[in-house]
Amino acid sequence: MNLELVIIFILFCSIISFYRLIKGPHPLDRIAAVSAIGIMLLIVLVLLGAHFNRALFIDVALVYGVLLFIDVLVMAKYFGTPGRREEDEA
Amino acid sequence: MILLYPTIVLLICMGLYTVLTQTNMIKIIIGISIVESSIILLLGAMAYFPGAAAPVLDHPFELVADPLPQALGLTAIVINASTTAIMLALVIKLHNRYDTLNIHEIKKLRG
Amino acid sequence: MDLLIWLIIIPLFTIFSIGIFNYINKKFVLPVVFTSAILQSGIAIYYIINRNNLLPQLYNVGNWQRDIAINLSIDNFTLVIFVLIAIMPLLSLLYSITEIQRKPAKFYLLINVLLLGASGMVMTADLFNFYVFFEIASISSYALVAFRDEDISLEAAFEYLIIGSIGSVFLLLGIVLTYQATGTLNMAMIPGRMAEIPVITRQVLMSLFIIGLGVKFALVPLHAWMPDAYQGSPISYIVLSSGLVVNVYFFVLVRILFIFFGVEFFQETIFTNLIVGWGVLSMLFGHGAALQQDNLKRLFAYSTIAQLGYVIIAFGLGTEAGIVAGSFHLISHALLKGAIFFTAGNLHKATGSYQIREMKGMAEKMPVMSIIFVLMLIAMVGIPPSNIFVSKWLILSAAVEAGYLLPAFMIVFGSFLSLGYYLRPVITIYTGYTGFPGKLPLLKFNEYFPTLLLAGICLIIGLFPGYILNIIDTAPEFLLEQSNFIIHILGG
Amino acid sequence: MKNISFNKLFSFSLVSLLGVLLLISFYDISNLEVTLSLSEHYINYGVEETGAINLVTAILFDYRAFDTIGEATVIFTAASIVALILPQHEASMLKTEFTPIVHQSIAFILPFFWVISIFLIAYGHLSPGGGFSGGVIISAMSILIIFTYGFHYMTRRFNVTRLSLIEDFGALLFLSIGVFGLIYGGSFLANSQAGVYLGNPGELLSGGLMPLSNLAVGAKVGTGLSIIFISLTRED
Amino acid sequence: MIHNFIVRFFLFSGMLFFLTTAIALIRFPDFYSRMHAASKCLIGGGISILIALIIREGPSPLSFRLLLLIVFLLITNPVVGHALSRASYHYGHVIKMTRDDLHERIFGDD
Repeated sequence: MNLELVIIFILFCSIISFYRLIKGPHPLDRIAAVSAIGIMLLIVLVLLGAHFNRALFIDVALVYGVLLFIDVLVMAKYFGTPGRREEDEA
Repeated sequence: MILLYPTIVLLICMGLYTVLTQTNMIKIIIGISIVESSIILLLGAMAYFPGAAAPVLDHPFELVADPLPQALGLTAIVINASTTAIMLALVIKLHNRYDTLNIHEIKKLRG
Repeated sequence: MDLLIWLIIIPLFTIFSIGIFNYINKKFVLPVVFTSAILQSGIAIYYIINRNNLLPQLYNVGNWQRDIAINLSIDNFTLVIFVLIAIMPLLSLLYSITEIQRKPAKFYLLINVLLLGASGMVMTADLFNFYVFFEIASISSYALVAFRDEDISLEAAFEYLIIGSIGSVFLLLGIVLTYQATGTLNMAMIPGRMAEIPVITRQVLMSLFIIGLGVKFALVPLHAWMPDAYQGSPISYIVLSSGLVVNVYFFVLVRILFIFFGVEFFQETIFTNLIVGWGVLSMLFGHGAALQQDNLKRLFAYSTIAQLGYVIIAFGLGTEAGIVAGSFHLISHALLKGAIFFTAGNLHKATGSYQIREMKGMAEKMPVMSIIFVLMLIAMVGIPPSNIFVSKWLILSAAVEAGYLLPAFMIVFGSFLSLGYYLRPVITIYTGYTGFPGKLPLLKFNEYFPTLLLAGICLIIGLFPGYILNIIDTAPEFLLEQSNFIIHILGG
Repeated sequence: MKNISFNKLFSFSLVSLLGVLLLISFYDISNLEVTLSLSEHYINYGVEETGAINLVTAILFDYRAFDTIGEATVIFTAASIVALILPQHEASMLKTEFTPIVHQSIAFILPFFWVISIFLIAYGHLSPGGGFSGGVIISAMSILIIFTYGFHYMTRRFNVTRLSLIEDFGALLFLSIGVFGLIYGGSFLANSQAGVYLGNPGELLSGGLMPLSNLAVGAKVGTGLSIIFISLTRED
Repeated sequence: MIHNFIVRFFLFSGMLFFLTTAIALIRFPDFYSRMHAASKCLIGGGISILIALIIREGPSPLSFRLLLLIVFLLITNPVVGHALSRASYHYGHVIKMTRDDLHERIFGDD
């Protein structure tokens, strides 16, 4: 199977997922969408590395995975603060 | 490629419009970040041309992307991050003093 | 001998090691800072004295060929700023010993960063390297405005930060577009390729540079940060800012405009008239706004804006006499404004406020300082034998020579306008004796010495303008003739 | 239409004018025939002149190392400014406590982060990475530690004073590399032009002093960003 | 032949998982089910494609790094999912359930 086709397909999926990022009624919905899109793009990076046969894309993907992990964790810590719901509704 | 430059111009305009019209300090900072990021996007766009390989020459390539804008972009990212950190520190300080994020209210409170 | 790189290495060493010295023993900080400041002044003076056999000088960082390396260069035009580098930082540091009581090590660090940025911006001949030094100077300015930790300082710092970031974004955009259009970052290689760019794009590039740098020296529509920032920041920083850094930004803008676009480009289009008109407008605006201020620091901030208007007129003429006159006014205004700010800080010790109405009867409390203050205010208007008189005379004659009669008239008119607001503090100081309030404030050596020294230098320049004119009279060679600069950087 | 104030209309027209001008100049510039002499030199001679196969690192740490030292100064200054503006207990952070699951897995994964950062710093001249990226990963570790184990756990081990000492030494190391070039190569920050043995391109120990300056910048950036982050998040 | 077939199978299953994720993110009604889709399907899709690439590549430094990436994703993604859903519970997203143990753990019996 041609790798370019897989890349295009995954990019298409990530564009579909953007709907939740823009619409998402709550920040946590958007964060879930961000983590989904992030991993899709990470896989796209890896596929590009395999397509061009260069290891450097995989190094980039590794670092990107690390930063994505930290991003989502920090946002989960911040947006899940207890008592925020009462503030929002008030 | 043909859509890239209009996108960059649109991003710059959006960021500047945010800075000019918003009164929330955090939103102003977000606007400035958008403009700065769009310039870094411009640097990335300048470096690439069709068929170019990434500038790590582990084996010889015919076409290599321009490495200079990428290095400049790295420098610009670092500088922007530093400026943003200082802005956020000032916002935290101002919020502690006045208990508001609205820049007009701060001016009014000080008189 | 290539001493110029040490103007970069010495402040860098000070910046990086000041934390270690502060950690070991706080007493080490002051000697280190002063040694580095004296060394920097010494290097600047060395270049001024030996200008005939050393200049122009070029330094390739990293020893690469001239066309790919980052070059540092000193030519005769750079000496305009070197005069200020030799004088201002040392006096400002001296004054700050008593003024800055809270976290002095951080203050010295930031001042050194500011100096590093200023000397780097002046010397570099590479466009992106210039942006890096520009940001270094800007970042330390933002922090120095916020240094006093009062409400007005923090708010002014935020305002300055927002306006300054927008400015630096425009500057970066200009630099990136210039790189894309010319394919090089070397300032000497750009002018040759600039001619191929369509005129509209060249004008867009030029406006990007003007906006980016104009924010920093408070060009009139972009001046809003300056009075607020000056109102909230320590005197030592204000002296360094209005005496050195603002002039550096202006200097760099002039160099970029003249070298990249060339005088012919201005004279062919309407830009000469536009720039001169802009200078007149900003001068009139500065004077007019200063008339309404009742805070001394704000008043002098608007006065600085107005005085830079004169400099813009002089450089906008684009003639040799105009450039010499503008450089002379840049130097003399910086020195005199520094002395005035020092005096205002000294008077502040008695009143505890910078409001003009609080200064009633000041002549009784501090007679000597008051007389000096009054003399300097009158000198600022341009009464002979002050140095401002000489520089305004030079600008006037240059404007008349170039055929700009209306701007010349406006310069005279602006001077009369400025008499209006300089006389107000004078009248307040010498009227309304309120009686002796108690203990006389005692001035320390490091507080009155910088004031007297700067005032003395101004007087000497006013009486013998030849000393400065000798230094700057060859400056136009490297500005009006692009080929001189290009040959100097790239070799024959 | 009532809600559109004069300010918004004015800003909108100003911004759209700028946009049109920028579009015109982008169009003009993209039509120019530009000779990229600087980049051509870097691409054609970069590997043999600097010994680094990653051209971006070659530019950052050899051709334009002067920019990099200025950039390092910017981060250094920003760290000390943020620590100056926000002294003890000025800022506080909203939070949800994490569970032991997160604590354990973070403890499991931190060594992995160390390995990545050291890999990025050491292979800076061979693969994408370098001092800046490695430093960012180091500071990301301090972010993770603060977020999971709390602010006090972090500052008990590494408080701001100690971190800024490390930062000072990293910066001084970079500066002394530059002065080494001045003494042996006749020019500040001279690396390959100072006659340093470059090694074979593609090996770990190649590129002259480049790995050393990567190390210095990595230590500096990591600690600097950590200081900025510690200052911005303080728990009461 | 069989080698090629296995690679195609894994690639195809990865694509399927990604498509499921994208559709689920749009269609699912509440946060927890979207969370379920986002974490589970990505682990499935991502790791299928990485395995396909490892098989396609054979033993080499590149496939070693891919293996490292798989280990990393396997450690981090569950943690992220756990932290996100816990944050959402603390915020106050509650779905209909017969018994809420976490509420008792946090707020006590009241």
